[in-house]
Amino acid sequence: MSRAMFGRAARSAVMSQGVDMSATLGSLAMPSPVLTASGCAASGRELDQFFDITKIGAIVTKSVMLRARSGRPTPRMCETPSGMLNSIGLQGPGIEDFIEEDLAWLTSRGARTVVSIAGESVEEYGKLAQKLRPAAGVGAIEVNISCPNVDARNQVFACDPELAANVIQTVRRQSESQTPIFAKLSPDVTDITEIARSVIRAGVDGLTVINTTLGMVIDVETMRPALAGVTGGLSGPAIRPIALRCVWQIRQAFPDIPILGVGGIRTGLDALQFILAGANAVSVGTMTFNDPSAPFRVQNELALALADRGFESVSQAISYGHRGADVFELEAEGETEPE
Amino acid sequence: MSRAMFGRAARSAVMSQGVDMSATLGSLAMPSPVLTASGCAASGRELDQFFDITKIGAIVTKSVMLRARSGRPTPRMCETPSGMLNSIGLQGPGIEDFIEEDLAWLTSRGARTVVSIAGESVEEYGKLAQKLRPAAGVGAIEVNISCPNVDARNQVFACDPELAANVIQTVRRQSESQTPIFAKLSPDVTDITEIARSVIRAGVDGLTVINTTLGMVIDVETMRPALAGVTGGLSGPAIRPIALRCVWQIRQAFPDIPILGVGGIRTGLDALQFILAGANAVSVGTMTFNDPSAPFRVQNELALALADRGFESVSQAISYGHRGADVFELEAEGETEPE
Amino acid sequence: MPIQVRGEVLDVRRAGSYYVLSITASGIPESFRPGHFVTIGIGGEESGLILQRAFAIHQVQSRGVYGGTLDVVVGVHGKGSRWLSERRRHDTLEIVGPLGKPFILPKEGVPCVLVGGGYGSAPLFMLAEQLRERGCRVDVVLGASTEEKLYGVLDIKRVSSMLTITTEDGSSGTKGRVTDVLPGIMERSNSVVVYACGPMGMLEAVAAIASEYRAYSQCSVEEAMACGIGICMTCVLPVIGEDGLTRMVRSCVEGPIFRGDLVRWAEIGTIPADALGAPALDAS
Amino acid sequence: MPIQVRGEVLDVRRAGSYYVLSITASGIPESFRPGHFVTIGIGGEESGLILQRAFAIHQVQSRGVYGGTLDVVVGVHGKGSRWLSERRRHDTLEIVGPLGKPFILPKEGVPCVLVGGGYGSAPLFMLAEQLRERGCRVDVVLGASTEEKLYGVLDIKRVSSMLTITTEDGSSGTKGRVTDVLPGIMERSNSVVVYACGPMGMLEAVAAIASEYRAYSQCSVEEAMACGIGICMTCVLPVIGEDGLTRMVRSCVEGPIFRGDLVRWAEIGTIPADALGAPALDAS
Ligand SMILES: Cc1cc2nc3c(=O)[nH]c(=O)nc-3n(C[C@H](O)[C@H](O)[C@H](O)COP(=O)(O)OP(=O)(O)OC[C@H]3O[C@@H](n4cnc5c(N)ncnc54)[C@H](O)[C@@H]3O)c2cc1C
Ligand SMILES: Cc1cc2nc3c(=O)[nH]c(=O)nc-3n(C[C@H](O)[C@H](O)[C@H](O)COP(=O)(O)OP(=O)(O)OC[C@H]3O[C@@H](n4cnc5c(N)ncnc54)[C@H](O)[C@@H]3O)c2cc1C
Ligand SMILES: Cc1cc2nc3c(=O)[nH]c(=O)nc-3n(C[C@H](O)[C@H](O)[C@H](O)COP(=O)(O)O)c2cc1C
Ligand SMILES: Cc1cc2nc3c(=O)[nH]c(=O)nc-3n(C[C@H](O)[C@H](O)[C@H](O)COP(=O)(O)O)c2cc1C
Ligand code: FES
Ligand code: FES
Repeated sequence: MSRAMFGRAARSAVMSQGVDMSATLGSLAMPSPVLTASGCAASGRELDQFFDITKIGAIVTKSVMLRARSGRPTPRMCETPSGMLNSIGLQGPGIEDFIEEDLAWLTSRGARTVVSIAGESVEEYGKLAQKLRPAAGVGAIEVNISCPNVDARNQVFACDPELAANVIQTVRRQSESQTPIFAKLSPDVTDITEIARSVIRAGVDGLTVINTTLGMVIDVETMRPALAGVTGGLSGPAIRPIALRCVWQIRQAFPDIPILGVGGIRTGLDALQFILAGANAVSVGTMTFNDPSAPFRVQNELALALADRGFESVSQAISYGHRGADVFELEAEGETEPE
Repeated sequence: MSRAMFGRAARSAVMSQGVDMSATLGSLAMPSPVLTASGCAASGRELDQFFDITKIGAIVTKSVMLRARSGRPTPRMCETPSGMLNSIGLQGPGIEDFIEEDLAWLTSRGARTVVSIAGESVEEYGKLAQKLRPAAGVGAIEVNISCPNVDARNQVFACDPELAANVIQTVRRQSESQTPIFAKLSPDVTDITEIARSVIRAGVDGLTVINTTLGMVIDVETMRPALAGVTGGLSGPAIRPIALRCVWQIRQAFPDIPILGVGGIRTGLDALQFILAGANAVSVGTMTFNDPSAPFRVQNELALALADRGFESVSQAISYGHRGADVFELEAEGETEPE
Repeated sequence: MPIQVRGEVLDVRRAGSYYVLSITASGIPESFRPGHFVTIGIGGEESGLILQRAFAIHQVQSRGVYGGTLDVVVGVHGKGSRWLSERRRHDTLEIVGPLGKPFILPKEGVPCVLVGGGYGSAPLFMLAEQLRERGCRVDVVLGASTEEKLYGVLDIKRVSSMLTITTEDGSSGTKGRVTDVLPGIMERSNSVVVYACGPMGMLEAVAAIASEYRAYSQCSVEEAMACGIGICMTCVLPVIGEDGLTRMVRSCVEGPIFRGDLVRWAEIGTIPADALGAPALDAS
Repeated sequence: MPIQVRGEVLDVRRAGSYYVLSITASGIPESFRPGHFVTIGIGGEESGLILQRAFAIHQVQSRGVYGGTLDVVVGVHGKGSRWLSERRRHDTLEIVGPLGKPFILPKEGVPCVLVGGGYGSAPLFMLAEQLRERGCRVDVVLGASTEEKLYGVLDIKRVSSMLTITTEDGSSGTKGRVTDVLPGIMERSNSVVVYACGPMGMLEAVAAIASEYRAYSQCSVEEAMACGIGICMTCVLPVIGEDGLTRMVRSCVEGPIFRGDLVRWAEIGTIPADALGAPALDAS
């Protein structure tokens, strides 16, 4: 595991609690490894009321499609033990309005932006990338491939290694070569490393791990599915062990691929778990609904947790949970410090 | 959906709160649709201190292997938000000791028993079934196929439709034809209905849905995986929406296959959700650790919940959540009672 | 602008079937206007209930020994509201507010009717006060299924020009629904604005009556909200915009108060086919 | 036989860095013997913490105004113990107990040493009383990192023949560990039984010293437990059986008290290669 991997990218160290918090996702350099999660921060404007959005790593915007979408009927959400289900159905403006309004605002505000895109066909993803190409302020593109492919009997792109690779190739081809492209993976597959391998071969710069996992609740009063969409995406602390396992497995299989860890992060110690498991940065999603300043709070708590453990920088901690058992033996005798 | 499917099997109605609680899993008739879950009740002896184990549906015993197993090193468990991880590693006696001691005790105690078996090769599953064939008191066999196959590069049987089918065929061949055989499915697959289809074709009598889902926690003090086994099985209320979705999907695809629903059931209303989604019976697992009389309490709460909703029997409620929208319209006008 | 504060419970008192919580919430009363709501976190850091719950701000006090305080009226419905009803003096609560767009007040002293269903009366008290201050006539109608579920009858009497009560079981006031008495009141009072808060069905009916009498209506809706601040898109309903186009709008930031004649009440829970971005009819 | 009861908190008091909870638990005191433990549910029905926590029973009273009551000593460690420390009079708790196998008491009045590390002293009080009743000499050693973390020094003095205190920082008693003073006490007292409760490292060292002095040792271990009643297999450790064979035994039902010379201390956290059912060395 090359822990010093991104050591040089972060030119000007951003210190917090004496810890260099700078982080990178491919060529996107950020002052912090804590980002928002797609669909859990809209386009940053609302959260800017609660904390300075330019101070966190980046805003990952709600997945945008080619044209404006009304989304699914309500009820669109349902609370579950330590989690929630959602079936928003990607409501939002089309890519053009998004670029003109949301992206422009984020850029003028000075925030770093990861633009999440979603399509219903490989072609649509390509068009989205094309539209983004001339736009200012695209720090990275996160390709949400957890969408059903209307051309292929509604199979979800993220569940098929070939479909997923096709999407990534197309987006890669239509984008500036210096724009980092991340593929957002679904945990709802037999082997997530197989999908990872496929999109890495297709030229992705990094992986966002994970999207929601498919769940369902039945309303015991109406005795029907609680969501109008029947099933929905499960998110929140409930799925944190699943997300962490996915990050760990992918890091084991691919020592060098940049990973943006997502799933149930509530505290700085949760974020630390993801970084130890191999994430280069993390997104805080659902818990922002509980605490609008969660991304900012998590960032501060993470800095403190790293300082407490003797880390001088975030990058020292990345993948540290994978270190060999020998290091452990030495440590048990109190002779090694976290490098 | 044939809701009257098992109407006749339950000859002598077992009433609670005025509701006929009798249930069946294939040819196994039970006084209640609430069972324990494999690995969450040992072999029933300990729970018999807290409630009369002959009064619930059945005891599903801890998966037993051919020979005695010591299991994995500790720590074997870790609490997670609304759930827990375990990596017990199937510690237990071998099948012979199990039959002589545990099964014999359960039979003499008058409890119905579902024997869970686990093997490391197709051959081992066959041998386990052979050993069980002459034994008294085998109400049903639950085949835990969420084990790595040592012959096939440790691939998990439950994640491969062909391997899973091979196991089931072998167990079917080695068992009395009247012994119901259930395959216990893992949610960690791209399409659970594909695995279901494969084992149904292989002659299974029913499906247990679901086993744990793979998760992980990193101990932020040692900065290593919290479990000695690195990853573990996630269970408890956290995964209930996933389990319920799996039951729903399988019931949509297979209107008639008996389903034993498992995953995060804590209350009678949780059990009701599974039954409405299509489960013929349910297992209470992890929450028994929180409340040793949970299976019995859930059973009573379920009876009350069914009575409150005007159901006269459990079987009337099975799959009721799938009923057509037309019924719903009528109901909204207050003209239909649950059939 | 909304803020986040950790409040302290000063008092929990029963009122009929409701619980009224008084909470310190320094900073929120200062920017409060009638119709605003707050969200409150449930169960603490280790709670399995991860979503905040929304409550209309009932009363605020920006000074006094405790600094800013606010009251909410809680009807026990499910897990979150039950937990809130069990709070005691000195417990702390995480609060975000004030949220949403408030009621729009008339510039002049025109006659108004305020309609509250159940705990829906909660936001109407300070509204009534402010309307009276502007010289408006304020007729109030409170309705509920039964007497126990009426909130604040005695207190609202003081700020209302006339108070009418309805209960479905006749245990208090006129037997029936608010909409049974509303037309009569509209006629007598010549009201030009109707303010309403309560269940969706009631709002729809009130909006229809207001339109009939050519009154302007302001309805405070209650959609399930995951965030309350505009970032999740769970709380949408179909509302007609100034351009005549229907959009699925977020009730937490563009509401919870909407003009009754612009909400497509009958189509709540659906995506009207002519809504912006609605799936083309031939698409899946 | 263990039972399940809903207890009521009668009192929570601080003692050094610990919290002592007195709880009604009708039925448990009646079958209690020293060394038994209880499990307590955390956070109520909507809690995200779904596992009960184990606590040694410190004191019991089977009569009195409240019927059966018991005391536990809680060291705040993580989420569950913190929640418990925040309970107040009249709060209810779900309790299961008495659990585990108790300490084995000598039939005659022989000299014994009781060793407690930190809150590990909790189960030793009633043990000391019962040993004294049988005419045993009871020497007690309590140790902790610092004075604050000693529990019950004054109270245990009353029931012990001699009390020795150690703290690692020297803030109270002898500076050092219990195992520094234990050999001297063994020599002076000629003890034939050593009872110990505390961290695993301490137990291992105490067991070794006991063996050295040919004394019988009874160690109360603390393994992470999911169920506490024998159904989950999470709490195992390698223990040598009467037949000389090592098995991974459940500390909740076959313990928590084990003979110190039969526990394979150094191999806790592993599966010894010669344990029953251990994976063959060539298997994966
Ligand atoms: C703007 C607004 C103002 C409100 N004002 C009040 C008030 O003043 N007094 C009061 O008692 N209640 C009020 N409510 C409703 C209050 O939020 C619900 O009573 C409460 O959410 C029910 O939650 P529960 O935890 O008890 O039920 P649960 O069933 O546990 O709730 C589960 C989830 O569903 C949502 N939910 C359930 N019922 C409703 C509902 N009727 N409306 C919206 N979301 C729901 C919850 O927010 C939660 O996320 C208001 C709701 C909104 C949107
Ligand atoms: C037989 C027995 C008797 C005990 N007696 C006492 C006592 O008298 N006083 C006291 O303060 N504590 C006692 N403990 C330990 C007590 O159960 C732990 O302090 C408590 O579980 C820590 O939990 P937490 O929720 O604060 O920590 P968390 O970190 O939230 O615990 C998470 C999980 O890990 C388990 N766990 C964490 N630490 C320990 C530990 N040290 N031992 C066992 N399980 C652990 C918890 O049970 C829980 O399931 C005893 C444990 C056992 C097994
Ligand atoms: C309400 C909601 C909307 C979401 N919308 C999107 C989306 O548009 N695109 C996307 O890639 N992920 C979306 N997600 C998934 C999150 O970005 C994240 O991957 C997931 O929720 C797990 O993280 P969390 O547990 O921190 O929320 C959404 C999640 C929620 C809860
Ligand atoms: C400690 C533990 C041990 C388990 N052992 C087994 C097992 O031996 N065989 C099996 O098929 N499932 C086993 N399971 C899985 C459960 O039977 C059940 O499928 C799963 O935990 C989901 O249900 P729950 O959330 O109610 O626990 C085990 C689960 C736990 C928590
Ligand atoms: S509640 Fe989240 S957008 Fe309205
Ligand atoms: S704690 Fe479950 S078997 Fe011991």
